[in-house]
Formats: sequence, structure tokens, C-alpha cells
Amino acid sequence: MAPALLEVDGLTKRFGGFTALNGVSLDVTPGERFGLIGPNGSGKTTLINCVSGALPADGGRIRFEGRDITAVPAHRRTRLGIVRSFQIPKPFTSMTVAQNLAIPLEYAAGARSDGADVAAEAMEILSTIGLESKAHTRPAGLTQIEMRKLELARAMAAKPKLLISDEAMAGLSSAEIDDILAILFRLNERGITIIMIEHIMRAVMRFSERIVVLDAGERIAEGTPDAIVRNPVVEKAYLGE
Amino acid sequence: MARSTRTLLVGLAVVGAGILLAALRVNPYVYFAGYVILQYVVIATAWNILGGYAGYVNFGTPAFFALGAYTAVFLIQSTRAPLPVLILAGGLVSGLLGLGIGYLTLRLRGVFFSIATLALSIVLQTMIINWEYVGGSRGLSVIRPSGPPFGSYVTFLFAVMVLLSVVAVTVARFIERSWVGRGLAALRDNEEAAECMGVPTLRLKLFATTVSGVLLGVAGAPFPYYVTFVEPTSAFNLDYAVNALAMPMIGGTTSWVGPVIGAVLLGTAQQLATVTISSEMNLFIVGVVLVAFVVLAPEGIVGLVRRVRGR
Amino acid sequence: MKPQRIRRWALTGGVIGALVLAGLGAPTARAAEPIRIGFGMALTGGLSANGKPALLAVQIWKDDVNKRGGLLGRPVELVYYDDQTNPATVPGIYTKLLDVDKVDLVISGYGTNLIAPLMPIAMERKLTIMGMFGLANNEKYQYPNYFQIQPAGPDPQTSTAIGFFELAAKQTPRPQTVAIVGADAEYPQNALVGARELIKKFGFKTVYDRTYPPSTVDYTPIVRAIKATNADIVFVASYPPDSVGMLRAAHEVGLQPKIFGGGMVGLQFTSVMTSMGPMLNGVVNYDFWAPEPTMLAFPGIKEFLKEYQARAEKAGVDPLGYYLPPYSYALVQVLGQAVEATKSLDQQKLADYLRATEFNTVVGKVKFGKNGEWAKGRTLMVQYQKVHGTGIDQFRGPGKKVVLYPEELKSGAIVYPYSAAKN
Amino acid sequence: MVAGLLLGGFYAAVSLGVSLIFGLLDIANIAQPAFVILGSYAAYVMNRSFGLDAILTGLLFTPVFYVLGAVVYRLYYESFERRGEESLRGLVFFFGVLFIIEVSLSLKYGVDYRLVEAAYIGKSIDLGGVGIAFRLLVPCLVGLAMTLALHLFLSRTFYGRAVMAVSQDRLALRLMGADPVRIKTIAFGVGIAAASLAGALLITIAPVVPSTDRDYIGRMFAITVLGGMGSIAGTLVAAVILGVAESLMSTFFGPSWSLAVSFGILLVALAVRPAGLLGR
Repeated sequence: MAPALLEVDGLTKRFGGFTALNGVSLDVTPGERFGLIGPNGSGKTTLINCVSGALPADGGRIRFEGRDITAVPAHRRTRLGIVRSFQIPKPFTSMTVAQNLAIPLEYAAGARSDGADVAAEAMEILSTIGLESKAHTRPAGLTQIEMRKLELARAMAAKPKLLISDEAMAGLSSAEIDDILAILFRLNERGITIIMIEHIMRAVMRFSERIVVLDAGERIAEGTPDAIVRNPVVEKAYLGE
Repeated sequence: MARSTRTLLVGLAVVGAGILLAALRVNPYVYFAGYVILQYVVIATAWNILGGYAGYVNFGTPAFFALGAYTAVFLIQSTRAPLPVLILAGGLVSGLLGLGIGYLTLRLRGVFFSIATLALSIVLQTMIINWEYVGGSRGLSVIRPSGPPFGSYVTFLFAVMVLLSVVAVTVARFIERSWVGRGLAALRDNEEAAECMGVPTLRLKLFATTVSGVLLGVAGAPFPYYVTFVEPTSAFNLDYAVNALAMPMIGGTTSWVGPVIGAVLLGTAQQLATVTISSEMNLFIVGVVLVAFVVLAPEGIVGLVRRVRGR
Repeated sequence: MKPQRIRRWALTGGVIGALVLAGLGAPTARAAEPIRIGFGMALTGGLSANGKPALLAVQIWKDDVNKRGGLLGRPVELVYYDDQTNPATVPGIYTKLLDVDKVDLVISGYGTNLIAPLMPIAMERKLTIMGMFGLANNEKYQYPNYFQIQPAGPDPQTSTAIGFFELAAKQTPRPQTVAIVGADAEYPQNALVGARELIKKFGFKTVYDRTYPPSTVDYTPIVRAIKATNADIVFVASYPPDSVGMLRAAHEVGLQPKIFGGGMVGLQFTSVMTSMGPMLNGVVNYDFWAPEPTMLAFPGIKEFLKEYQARAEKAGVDPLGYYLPPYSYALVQVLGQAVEATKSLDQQKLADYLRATEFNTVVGKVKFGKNGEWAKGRTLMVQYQKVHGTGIDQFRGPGKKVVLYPEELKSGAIVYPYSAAKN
Repeated sequence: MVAGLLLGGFYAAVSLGVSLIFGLLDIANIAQPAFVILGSYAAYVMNRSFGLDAILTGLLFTPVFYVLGAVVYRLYYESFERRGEESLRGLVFFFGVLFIIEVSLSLKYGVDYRLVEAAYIGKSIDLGGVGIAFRLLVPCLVGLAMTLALHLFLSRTFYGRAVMAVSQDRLALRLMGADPVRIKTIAFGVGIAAASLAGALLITIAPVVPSTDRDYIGRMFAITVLGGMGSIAGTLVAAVILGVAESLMSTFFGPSWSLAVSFGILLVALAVRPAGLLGR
């Protein structure tokens, strides 16, 4: 196995008396398509928040490209290459779609100096994702699927090595899901490692090479999609008794 | 390059015009009224750096302004320091306070931040009230230095305020057009998303609160020499909080011109109202205009103009 | 982008230009006929309850004078602006009055804090300036052309409290211990400084000395702490809301000193008197005017009060006008007499005359002395007696606010101790 | 200490409206103190012209204030909330409303201190050696009653539960079959109605001028935040803490620092525990 891109080691997170994550460990290798699933409240989003730096961990370590980043603030992790999208899109509402992309291009991808380059690059990303016609509208005028695409486009603009996609497909039609999946596959082909968190099993099973299952803050299973589907522990966690 | 040169030239031209106006010795009332209006240009611009660009509404404007003023009072009392020193010191002390409230933003957002700044203002006022050396609650008369340039001290203060406004507006304009301004706009829209897109939100917020604090303190530092009598109630007057907020709102918060237009319009209107109709009506009008603007023209005059131009 | 930017600059420039022009272009043509008297006045803000009646008094004087043909044969015109009780507005207002409105004479607005920023302006331009109820404004400047109408006398700081402590010292059994308390604001702080001085002078013993913020809601903890000291004398220096709060709390807690009151601003207001009613009984408090025979003897006062009371309701001010308005009237009366006598509007001539003359006014004879204060202080000490219910009419005549001090204006005897006068 | 408790009860009454509107609805209605003063003036006018008891007036005027509140909320909703730009501009909107109310009052009634009369003002009862002023006791009791009433409203009635739902979970609200805007209008109205009563209490305790509202902005929001944003019990606890702190400071350390101390408490509380004492 190739050396891991992301190593999560014994990660623990508590909120008051509630333990959201209890000693969770996982490795993601470079170029991998990695699925993270689990029932509601199992700790998926908390895990993402800890990895991206939005929440400080209470215990355990996180390493990225072999470097310990447990104490590194979120924006620096983004610059190192860990980029996430949000489950509920959080666009910069006062800016146009293109300007939305300019922020990560400037701040994360290091294109701070010359403005022309940023605009061109933003347009390029938008065209790969099919949003170029909306470049100069504000996010308030976008449809649901366009909003998701903007979320992904903005993440792409940060030039990630590891992209964490947090339920990017919830509430979309199956054609729209295929659209998003296609984008993610394309990104992966360019060498971007992707962690997909998803409730829509069809999508996550099709996309992932390897899946980890969380339940009640603990890691209960790991394996290929086929193995996970047949795993009785997983079935129990999802369906109850 | 050419752009920044031109900005510099325009700034210098305004300062030059101000000094020329001061040297002309027109009717002294112009300087008195002009000083107050320019003071509001600085205050509104300073407030807007934090409130308009970064989206953190500061209700504690009087605290920063008065801190600048009282730093000056303290230095006048103890060392009779010259005006430039007072301004620098006032800016420095208020800037430190700004840095302090910057750390508050770590935990407090939105309305909570606003309330904290309001509380800060009250705590600071109580401290000044109980500090006899700077006059306590009784206030303190300040005697102006003799022999100022331009014949009268207020004319001199007017010229100083012209310079300070140009500095404040230039700083605001620079921030707005730089990557800092874009980062602040991002964190105003969504702080979490901004952080995740690589924007160092804490550092930018600290920068904004500090710069805003410095400029507010700078606006307050010449105040003792202007009124010649400083007491807590007027130095911590709620009017500063209202105007600091109303002026950018009326002018438009997203651009540096907004606060300037708002301060000039509202400031002039208030100066005229003070000497024409009753100031009760004056406040009433401010209230109505404020509500009308936020309801009907949420982006202020700048927004209106842009909309008319169809941009 | 380019033309737009220029247009924006042009817009900003235009606005500034318009402002400057508005300032420059203001009418500088002066009406040759009327004599214009300018001032700022607290018509809004904290002191407006005093500023508005003061304005009415000055307006009544103007009408009186104009009915008699004006000053020097010229009608009198008032130019006044609202200073919002904010000292920061004062420099602008007076510069406007002097340079744009070109007034002939200026008087101050109401109150110490609004006079303070006026002093340097007056000195810079060598104006003769009449001060309206300023406490010790001239001690720092010692400006010779400043004259002040509040009868505080040569030692303003002790003026509020002197009558109170002199009275206390005369009683038998002689009270021993003193509690003093006041608000964190300009006037109360000055009054407390004076009180401390007098306590030392009369040899009383201080057992409580504290201040409180003006926005305090509940005064019972303070009063309770005072009660615990068992002080014989309780001296309070307060503004209207806290005066009411302290008095109510004193009744509720059962505070029973031998003498109570001193420097409580607000009890003199008709609206407060009619709300507090019998709770006032026994309080010994400073005052400036009371409808006692000794005060009504001054020439013109009855006519003034009649006119004032007739116009008070429409102006929305204190309906009786017993406390300050006579002095505001006297202030312009003095100025008018000086103009008539010197036949001049020359600032220096007026000042010389004001310094040298004894004036006859609605508040009695006025002679200015050191620092432009009254040559001899005359702050009254009155005691509220036999107040029944809350009707307004009982306060119109004598007997409710008995003048105890000074001796020459005394209209009745003190009821001592405090508890004997309560109800 | 007792005085502090009494004061606390009164502070609770004043802060309930904010607690409801700001704490639960997340609407930063900084004009609330102005509505309280409006209530004080209503009480004053009725007391002066008809001799009505202030607190009774406060109670009688609640429907008027409720309607007023509902109207203000509708305006707010149409202008801001629906456009999704509520926070900053909404704040400014209420700032303007605050000024309009304050100045209208001073234009109409002038700036003299206004007081009311009632049989119980100036009397006190003796409880174990401590005189308790009716002037403070009555507002405290009314304040407690209001707290209890609001608590029952929120926990027992359909609309009350809907208000709680609005603040927590919009989905649950929809499942209850309620229209959020309508619910918010009701809650806002109730909050303003509470101001009517609070204003009546205020004027029984101390004289009032139109600008008195400024003294209360800080206190009200301090209590709401300290109490944990919309927790009614928390509001009461926080109000009592503030009242006791102010009173103890007055008695033992000199009153001049009491206000600073309460706001110091607020600042520390905000910095250390933004969720408040009984935070959700």
C-alpha cells in the first residue's frame, strides 16, 4: 500500500457530555475514492469538521502527507490541500459566482498577485463544471443543482489534493446526481483524492473504492462497497434490530 | 501603478485644497462646522471598515472615540504633548482596544458582538467617570496652545481633520480594493466558508478591528482641543454610535464612498438642523431617514446610484 | 471604469464644494435695526427641563423690552439654537452666532458644562459674557468680562451646602455625624467637594461618603447603607431622577436623620413636587426662589411670574416657574440695563459697567464680584412644610416652602429634627 | 440582598420581551426599551387623566401593544427577513425605530421627569427587620407573574410550543402545520405587549423621561444573553444575578462601580460562556 495521504489516528471529540467521535482511525491513500457512511448522528460531519479544522479535536492525531496537522488552523489546512464542500451550500452571497471562486484562488491557491490570471482561471473552472453562463450572477439567482456545482467549483478553485465532499447530492434528482458524480470522477482522474460522505447509497457505492462506516462515533466497518453491503454489522446499524 | 499614483495625487489635492481653505480664513463658522463633518467622515469610514467590510456591527464607537479623546486629555494634563503626538497616541491606545475586541470575535458573532461592544462602552465610561485625573464626572477644561498656524486654533484643527479624513478614506479604499478587502467580504458573507477557502479569518478580523480602532481614536484625539471642555457624557455620547452606523448605511456600506457621502450628507444636515429647526426634529428625521433607507434602499445611496445606472 | 471613477470623484467633490458654498454663502447682510442677542440653550437632552423654562424667561424679557420700545430705541431679537445639552455643539453654535448671524451680544446656555466650552471663545474674541447657572466656570480662567447670575457668591463650591450646614450647626442638640452621597456628574460632585470642606469647617464627623452612577434604578441599598451609619445629618447632591429615588427610598427604608436634604436638584420642579406630595415634608433643600413674602417683595417679580405662568403651558415647561426662570429673566434684565446705561454695545464698556454697578432685578439687588460671581452668595435653604396631598395649588402661595436661610430672607422657622416635620 | 432580589424581579419583567424576541426569534430588536418607555408614558397618561393605576394600565394596554408589535414585525418581515438580509440592516432598522419612538415622546410630552401615583408608593412592610418597599415589591411580584405566565405560554399552549419550535427546528414547525411568519408575528406581539407592562412597572419604580430607554438597552441584552438566549428561567436567574450584583456593589463597595460591574459580568460571560448560564 502506498503511504497514506491522510492519517486519522484515534480521533476523539466530545460536546459537553456527549461523545461524538470515539477514537476513530482511518487512512486515505493518494488518488483514492473513499466513501464515508453511517446513519444520522453517527459522527460523519464531526469527523469532517475535525479533519478540515473547523473543530478542534479532543484527542488523537491527524496527519496529512506525513505531517502532523492536528493543531493547524483551518485556513492553513486548506492551503496544504485539504478542501471541503458544505452539505448546505454556503456561497459568498454578495459576490458573483466568478468572484466566489476568486477567494480560494487568491487565498488558498496562491494566485494573489495578478488579477487577470484569477479571473481567467475562475472561468476555466466554471466551464469544466458547466457554470460559465452564470459567472456574473449572484448566488441568490442559482438553482439547487447550480448551487451544488458552485460549492464544488469553489472547492476546486482551492486546488485541493484531498477533496471532502459533504452530501453534495442530497435532494437532487437522479439525473442531477449523475451529473455531480461525473464531475467527481473527472476530478479524481486528475489525481485529486476524494472523500465522499453521502446518504445516497447508489451514488456512494458506485463511486467509492473503499468505504468506512461510522456508527455512534465509532468505526464499525471498512471494506469495498460489495463487502460493506454484505456486512451484517452495517446492516444492523442502519436498520436497527 | 498609475492608479495608485493618481489616488495619491487626488489625496494630496484634497489635503492641499483643505489647507488652502484654512489659509483663506473664510468665515470661521465654516471651519467649526467643517471640523465636525470631517470628524464624522473619519468616524463613519473607520466604522465601515469593521461594520461594512467585515460585517461586525460595532455599537461601541463612543468607547473608541472617547478613548482617543481621553488619551489626549491625559497627555495634555501630564506632558502638554503636541497635537501630532496626541493623535498618534490616541490612535495607538484605541487601536489596542480594537485588537482586544478583535479577540472577542473568536467567540462572539453577529448581535452578540454588538452587545459586547455596547457593554464595553459602558464599562469604559464608568472607568473614566471614576478617574479624577482626567476630570472624572465633572469634566475638565482644556486650554489650547497659543500661536497656532492659520491664526485660529480651530482653523488649524480643521486643516488637521482634512488630512486625517484623507488618510482614513485612503486606508479604507486601499483595504477595499486589496485582497484584504475581498477576504473581509468573504468572511462577512460566510465566516465558516471563508475559513475553509483559505481565508485567515482571525487575522483579518484582528486587522479590521485594529485599523478601525486606530482611526476612531485618531478622530477623537483632537476633540479636547476642539471643545476645550471634556466630560464623559458628551465624549461617550450615543450620537457617535448612531451616526457611525447611520452614515455608512445611508451612503452605502460596501464601498469607501458610501461612508463619505453619508457623513457629508447627514453631518451637513445635522449641522444645518442644529441652527435651523429644533434638534428634536433633527433626531426624528435621522430616525425616519434611517428606517426609510434600510427598508427602501438597503445598499444606500451608492447602491441607488448603481441601480439607476443599471449596473 | 474610468469615466465612472472620475464621476464619483466629481460627485464627492461637488458635495464638499456645495457644503463650503453653503457655509460661505450664508446671508452675511446684517439687519441694521434690531439688537440681536444670541445663545445656545439646552432644549433637548439632560438639562432641557431647565433650559426650556430659561428660554421662556428670556423671551418674556424680550417682549417686555420691545413693548417699552426696545433697547437704545432698537427692537431686541433673539437668535438661539439647541445645544442638546452637549458641550460638543457649543463651539459651533457660538461661532455661527458670531460670524454668520452677527449677533451683537451673547449670553451663555444653561448650566456649567455648556458654559465651559464657551469660555475660550469669549476670551479669544474679548466678549462680555453672561453666564446662566454655571458653577465656578471662571476659576481656571479668571476672565474679567464674565458675569454669572446664579447667586452662588465668591466661593461657588460651598454655596449649595453652606446654608444647610450652618443651619445644622445651630440646632440643639447639635448633630455630630454626617453622611454625604451624590451622583457621578458635574454638579453633584462639585456640591460634594463643597460639603466636605464645610464638614471640616464646622467640625462634623463624616461617617459615609460615596457616589453612585446617575442611571441607578434602585436607591434602597444606598439608603440602607446610610441608615446603618446612623448619621445625624444626611446631605444628598442629586439630579432629578435620583432625588426622587433617594427620597422615596428614605421613606421606605425609614431613614430618620435629624436633618435631611441639601443639594437635591429636581425637588424644586413643580412636576416633582406634585408627585411627591407629603413625602417632601421636613426636607431641607437648597433653592433659588420660593413664593414667600420675603421673595415676592422684589420689583417686577409678580408681573413676570404672571406672564410666565400664562405662557408656561403652551411652551410645555414647568407651570409655576419658581425655581430658575426669575434668574434667567434677571440675567437679561441686567444686560439690558447695562446697554441702556452705557448707550453702547461695546463689549468692554458693558463689562466695565457690569463690574461696577449694583442692579435692581426681579430677584433683588445684584452686584457682581470676584470672578464675575455675585459679590455675596444667596443660595436659599428652604424646608418643605405642611404639604398635604398632591394638588398643585398649594404650592402657589407661601407656607409650603419656608425659607430658612439666609437670615435676611427668612420667612419661617425650621422644624427640627426631620422626623418631627414628616407628615 | 433583598433589594437586589426585588430589583432582579423587575429586571426580569423588563427583559422578558427581549428574551422572547431576541432570544427565541433571533430578531435583534434594540428598540424594545423604547417600547418599554412608551408603556411608561401610557401608564403616566392614564394615571394623570383618569387616576388609573399604572400597572393596571400596563395590563389594559397589552392588546394595543400586541397589535403594535405585530405591525412592526410585519414591516420588518416584509423589508428584511423575507429578503434574507435581516441581521445588519434589521439592527439598523430597530435603531431607527428606537429614535422615532423616543423623539416622538419628547415632542409630545417634553423632557420633564414623569412619575405616577399609587397608594403603595412610599410605603413599606417590615419583614424580619428588613423594610421592603411596596414600590419595588409590587413590580417584582408582577415581574415574577409575567415570567411564570410567559413560561406557561411557551410550554403549555399550542402557539407557545410553536414559538419554541420556530427557534429550534423549522421542519418540526411545518410538521405541526403552523405558518412560521404567523407564529413569529404572535411572538413578537407578545414580546412588545410585555413591554407595556414592563413600562408600567418602570414608572412605578422611578421617574421616566423619553431618553430613559438608553439606560436599559445594555441591561436588557445583558440579561438575555446571560440567561441563555430565550430561556425564560435563565432570564429570571440572570436578572436576579444582575440585580443582586448591583445592589451588593452599592451597599458594600460604593455604588459608583455597580453598573460597570454588571457589564463586566456580561463581558466575561460572553467571552467565557457565550451560550449563557442556562444555554440551550
